[in-house]
Amino acid sequence: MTTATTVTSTPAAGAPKPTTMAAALNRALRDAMTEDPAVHVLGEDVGTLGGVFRVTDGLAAEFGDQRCLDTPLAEAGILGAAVGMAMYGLRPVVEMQFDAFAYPAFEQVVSHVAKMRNRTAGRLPLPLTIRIPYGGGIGGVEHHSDSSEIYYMATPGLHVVTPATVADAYGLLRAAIASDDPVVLMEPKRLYWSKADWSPESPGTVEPIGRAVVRRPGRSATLLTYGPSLPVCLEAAEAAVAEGWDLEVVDLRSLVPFDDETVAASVRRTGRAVVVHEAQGFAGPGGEIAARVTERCFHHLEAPVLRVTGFDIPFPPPMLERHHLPGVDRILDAVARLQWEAER
Amino acid sequence: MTTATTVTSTPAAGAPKPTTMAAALNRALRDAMTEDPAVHVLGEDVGTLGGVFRVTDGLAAEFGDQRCLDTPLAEAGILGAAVGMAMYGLRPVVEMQFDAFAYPAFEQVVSHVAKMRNRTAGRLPLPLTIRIPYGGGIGGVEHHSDSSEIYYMATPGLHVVTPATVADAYGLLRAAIASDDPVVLMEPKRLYWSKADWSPESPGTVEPIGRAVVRRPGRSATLLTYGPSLPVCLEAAEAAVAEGWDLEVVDLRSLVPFDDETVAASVRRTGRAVVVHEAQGFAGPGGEIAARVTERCFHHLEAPVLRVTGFDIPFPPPMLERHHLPGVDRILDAVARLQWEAER
Amino acid sequence: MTVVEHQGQRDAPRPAPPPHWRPRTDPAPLLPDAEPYRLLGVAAAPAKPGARRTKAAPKKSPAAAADPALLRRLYAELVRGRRYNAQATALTRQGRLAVYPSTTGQEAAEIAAALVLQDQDWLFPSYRDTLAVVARGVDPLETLTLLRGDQHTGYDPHATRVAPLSTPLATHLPHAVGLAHAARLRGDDVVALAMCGDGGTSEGDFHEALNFAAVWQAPVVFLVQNNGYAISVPLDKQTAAPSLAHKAVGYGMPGRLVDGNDVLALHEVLGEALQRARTGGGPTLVEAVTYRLDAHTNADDATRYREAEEVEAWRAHDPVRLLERELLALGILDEEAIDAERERAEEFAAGLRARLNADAETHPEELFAHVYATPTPHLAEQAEQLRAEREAEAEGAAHDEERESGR
Amino acid sequence: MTVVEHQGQRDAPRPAPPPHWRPRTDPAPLLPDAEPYRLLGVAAAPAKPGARRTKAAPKKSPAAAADPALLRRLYAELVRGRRYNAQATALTRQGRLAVYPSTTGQEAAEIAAALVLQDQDWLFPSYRDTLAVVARGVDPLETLTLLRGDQHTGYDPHATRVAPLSTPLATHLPHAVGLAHAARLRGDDVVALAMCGDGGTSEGDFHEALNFAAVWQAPVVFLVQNNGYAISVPLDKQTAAPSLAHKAVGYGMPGRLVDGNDVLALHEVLGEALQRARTGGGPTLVEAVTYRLDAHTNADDATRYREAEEVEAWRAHDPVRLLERELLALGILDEEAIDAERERAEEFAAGLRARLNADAETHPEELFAHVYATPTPHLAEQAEQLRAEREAEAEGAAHDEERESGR
Ligand SMILES: Cc1ncc(C[n+]2csc(CCOP(=O)(O)OP(=O)(O)O)c2C)c(N)n1
Ligand SMILES: Cc1ncc(C[n+]2csc(CCOP(=O)(O)OP(=O)(O)O)c2C)c(N)n1
Ligand SMILES: [Mg+2]
Ligand SMILES: [Mg+2]
Repeated sequence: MTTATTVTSTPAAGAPKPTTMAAALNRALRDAMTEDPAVHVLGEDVGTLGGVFRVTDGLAAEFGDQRCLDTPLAEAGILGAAVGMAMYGLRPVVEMQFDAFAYPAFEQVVSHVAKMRNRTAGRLPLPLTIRIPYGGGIGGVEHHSDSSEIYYMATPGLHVVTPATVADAYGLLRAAIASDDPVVLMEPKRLYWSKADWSPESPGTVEPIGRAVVRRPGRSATLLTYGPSLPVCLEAAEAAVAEGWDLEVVDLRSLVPFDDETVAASVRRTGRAVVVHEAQGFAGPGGEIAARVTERCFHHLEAPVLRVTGFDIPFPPPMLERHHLPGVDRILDAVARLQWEAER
Repeated sequence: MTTATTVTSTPAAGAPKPTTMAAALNRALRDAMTEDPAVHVLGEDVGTLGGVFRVTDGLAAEFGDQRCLDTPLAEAGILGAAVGMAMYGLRPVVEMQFDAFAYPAFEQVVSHVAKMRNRTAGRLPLPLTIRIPYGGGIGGVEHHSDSSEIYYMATPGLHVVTPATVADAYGLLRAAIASDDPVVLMEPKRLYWSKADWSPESPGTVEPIGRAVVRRPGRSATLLTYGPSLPVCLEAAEAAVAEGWDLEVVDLRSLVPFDDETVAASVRRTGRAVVVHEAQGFAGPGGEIAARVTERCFHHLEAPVLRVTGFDIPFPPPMLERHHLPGVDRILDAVARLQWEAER
Repeated sequence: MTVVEHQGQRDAPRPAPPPHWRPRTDPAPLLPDAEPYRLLGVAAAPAKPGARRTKAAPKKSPAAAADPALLRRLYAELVRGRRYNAQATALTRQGRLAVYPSTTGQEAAEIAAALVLQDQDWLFPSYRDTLAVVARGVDPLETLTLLRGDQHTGYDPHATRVAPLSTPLATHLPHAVGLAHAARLRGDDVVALAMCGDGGTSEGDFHEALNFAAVWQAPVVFLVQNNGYAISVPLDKQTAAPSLAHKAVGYGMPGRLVDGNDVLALHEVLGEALQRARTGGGPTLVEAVTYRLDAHTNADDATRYREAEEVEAWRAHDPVRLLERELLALGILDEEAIDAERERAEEFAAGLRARLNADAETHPEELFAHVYATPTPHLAEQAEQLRAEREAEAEGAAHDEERESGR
Repeated sequence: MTVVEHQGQRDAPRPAPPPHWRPRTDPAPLLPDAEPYRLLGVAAAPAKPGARRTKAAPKKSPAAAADPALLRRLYAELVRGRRYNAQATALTRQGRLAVYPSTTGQEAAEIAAALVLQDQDWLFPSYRDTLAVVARGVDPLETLTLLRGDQHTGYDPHATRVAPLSTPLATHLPHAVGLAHAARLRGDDVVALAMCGDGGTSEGDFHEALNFAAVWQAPVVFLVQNNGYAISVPLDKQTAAPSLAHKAVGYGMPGRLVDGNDVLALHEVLGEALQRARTGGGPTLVEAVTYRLDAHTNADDATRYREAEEVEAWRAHDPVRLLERELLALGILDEEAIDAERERAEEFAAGLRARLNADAETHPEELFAHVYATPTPHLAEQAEQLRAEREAEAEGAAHDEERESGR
């Protein structure tokens, strides 16, 4: 098996080239599989087809159909089998085809994947990565656009990370595969085809799990966000300039562990914060984030931490999703409610 | 079939008698089944055995083994069948044997139960009750003590309620069965054998879903809690008197919908709040509760809303659970951290 | 540790089995035929290559014994179904449907399923089965809202006795069991027909549904369309079973293996199964061996995982042509009648096209209306927020327009 | 809508099936025996009541052909297993175990499972299978931590090749498949033996595990102990299948139906299945028909759901007595040897009792140690909080004591 694969969008090592997030993820899998024969990819349609989002494109051709394995159509079976493979020392990378189609595997996630190390006092760690394409913005029919990250965040024993940039997609997936703990990688579907100049040698390409990053420094208030909402927040921050606000934008990247340090430092600096995500607001990630920011920065806060999120409804049909998803205007409305009067 | 059943612990109508929560739940099922032939109970061991906690004791004898049906051992199948029964106009009440054993049905909960009304623009409502014994404190082996309420709270389309008293157990279960929406009733296992003087005619026995209640008025700070943690909070409030704190204790009862009014009124009055629950802290119910209280009461708060919760770990083995579960001391420690210096 | 050699006790005299043990049912009648059951082209078809030609083969087709009105109806629906598939796929290219999973090549199963049901029966379709829903008589526009993107379920499940199209695979099968069970408890003459694909049979919910159905003897029929692929995954990566119909034995229900392109055989087998269910005989699993001639959906590229020759082989076994040839031979159809059906199908397609070419109406304000029976206070606030936002947006747009025209 | 009458085409000459269709495997060899396979008591046992006595019945027991050392070993383990069950149950009454799910009456399957494995093979037990784990050689104290309540899994899964006892039913079966598959990929001679109950076969994960195993031809053997009940639910509310072993056909693997109280038959059948798996022949489903003589656990009241006569009938088919009688008849055992085994079992029980009567050591500070490879900063804070709390508690206690003694 030679390396002449069909992955044309992946750049060869070397100079940065325009690269999609899907291609960077593909490259991360390829590099990890090359470096470590224990890395196995499995899931529905990941082999011959290369995945419905083509993230596993070419891997079966390059590494054989056992290293990149098309499974029967059964999510609990896939994840359960991956648990067994990890018990035997492999490093399985499971692809769930869409957010909502990971639910049949929920028992495996909560009662086995998250707990195995703990149940065995550290003797049976599970170096296992679960890749879950998530979120809206691609006009998917029902059950294809859920933001399900909270279910995983609320389950001790899992790491939960989500890239918002091409470089982080590569870096977080490499870090996930390298981790000796199970990692849930939430992949923002609507950023799969977003592009950046990147090569695997680009600086900052592999970050440790657990660090947030300031994407745009600012002084007026902090937008705390991740994944699919990062570009929206950056756009909002640009728009806010005209209104006289200099917004800082923090990309959380790692939801578990949570980078309290970076986040609290930012909010202490700005005194105001808005959490932005696509998931529903009630009992969504923003509740935890707002609560912990408030616990840590109470005396620095000029206003309560606000949340701009999806509504507390099932994800709407494609033609209506734009009303549901947090957009620039909704973010700026929230910023406007950060009690600026107090300031003046 | 006569009413001479084996349910000896359930009082006859009339004068309040010492009654366990399990007996009140049993009585609620019996009354609902008597009043409405559409009410069907199904689950594992609910028939002949009367449920592992005896909540369905005597129902099969009284109403026949179709109205109280022992199913095959498959949670997704049980809940999925109940969905179909509800589609046809029945009012199924499903028993999940333990918290963690509801996870195999998670796909049915999230993608079908919670969404069916919405998916069909109101044409296919699901009047369905899911009873889930939850929480620790009974010395259960692993997978028998999870506090899984956050998974349901984070799923729009479900109501989530949890009783802490004998009267509420009856009232909330009756209200759940009467509801035209799916209701998840989280039953605190360790309160099943708690007793109170009660009869089905006791005042306040049937409350509408969605109302919190002040269980103990106080002026110094508010403890926001529910289910298994209510008795602990009441005990803490008594102990706090000696330290000079007059704590108000609010029993949330309904996690979805959330009673912002009662909660915010209390916290505005006291200016300080601690959320107490067994579930893990990170991304647990307390995050949402703290965040929304802060949003609504920011200028009344003397201190950030604090949380006393289970640790962010898988539920420990029986001999260690006391270290994990929020106890009186841990609650008082949190109260002590509510920045009383500001006061004096 | 020593392993004892096989003692050959299969042939030894049997002692009494353990107390209370007994086989629950006789497995023999549950086993499916060794080859897919067929009625169309049976007399005419050449024997299997290599096999000796049976001299005794009767010359009369079994179709000759069927009701000609039924045969004509089946044909008309097949022709219309084929046209419907083509039209819907075309509409995806024009952006009028977000996505379309076609049943071109699978029309026989879709049509047989729809036509075999009585009015009071319920259909539980998967996302691929819009044709069955339309053939059942549901307005195609209401059927297609899911794929158009304006609503989730566009029809009224109670009015049509059609459950919502299920996107999560096989997880709707337990619903069919529960509904059928409830109907039987109520004493109603209702059978549920639940559809899924070969891939769907691997899901845990498939297993749980079939087991519940068999234990409860619920009046439900499971129709698995084995179209050879689950997206890109071929059947041999999905199962090692002799056939999918063989799974029935493990639940204690009859399994039937049918040529899924033979609409008459399917109609008969499903009819028998429904009749058995209706009369208290419990559930049946029917495997229809068929083929998806189009890609998984318009968004899929099937050339990545299958060869053109395979597709061509199946084209030669086309369900519409199969019936057409038979009916021509039997003199039930002639060229004129065929043209007339095609004409009617064209009209149907034109109507569909016209209606889908009009912009869909959407109702953002209804996003909050059907989450609960009554919106929670919390949702009422959010509805108000969206209303205000949309008003501001509209004002902003009007303002911009004014400015534009003012310039 | 008309339903076509059955055309009787099952007997008509078969046309070519649809393109590319072929049965995946021949179902016939997959089907289990019609009655549970037995070796013990076969020659001696009286014929089924009502059945004619076969004259030709050979007088020599199949057990006579087995390795006497194996037979003695099996017997010793059965006796010890029975004593273990009694001792563990007694310890729940003294509060030394939180709960104990007994395998009294099921010792044959537990022992056969443990003894048939090679050292490098893996065992995947359910929560009921502590006896199999102990018989495999794992320290009983380490095996029982889950039920004692001091730790979850007390043994080292890698050192013992025993997966954690699985409380969530059947959800550990896919793990066995994955591990077996991984071992085969690595070229290792490792088979996984996964155990569950009759109730567990209803779970979706059972289905998914068996299907994956068959498609991957993974070296795994599934042993279902059909003990007649899932807590209170009898088998006929669990399945309508001819036997649980019949489920194998639907996955394309062999199914074997065995008398679960016949330790020799089980050892042979499991041995064959393991051997097949080891040599690339793929998975097998084995149903052991047995009975749980005790309640579900010490906390259960079995009189609520079953009659004493049923229990008594099974007592007469006791797995220990069954082998004992056979070995006495064959002269492999005598009363003295039996007494010696019982003595050894008593010693074992005494040791267990003594060790469990000592208070368990617990390590609250380790609650945070194994959530992740390295505790997150967040968990480190919580560990510190607990440490401080416990220190304060200890100080408080010391203080109280001082005051007490000061008075
Ligand atoms: C639970 C679940 N997992 C995964 C998917 C994604 N998915 C959609 S269709 C499909 C293949 C279905 O194959 P099959 O059941 O054979 O039906 P067909 O598409 O051939 O009609 C997959 C994997 C899904 N819809 N639901
Ligand atoms: C997923 C899951 N659902 C429910 C339970 C609760 N439960 C524990 S044992 C049991 C019965 C198991 O019956 P069976 O599989 O026949 O095994 P046996 O107890 O007879 O060995 C049940 C329902 C569980 N442990 N896991
Ligand atoms: Mg298919
Ligand atoms: Mg059992």
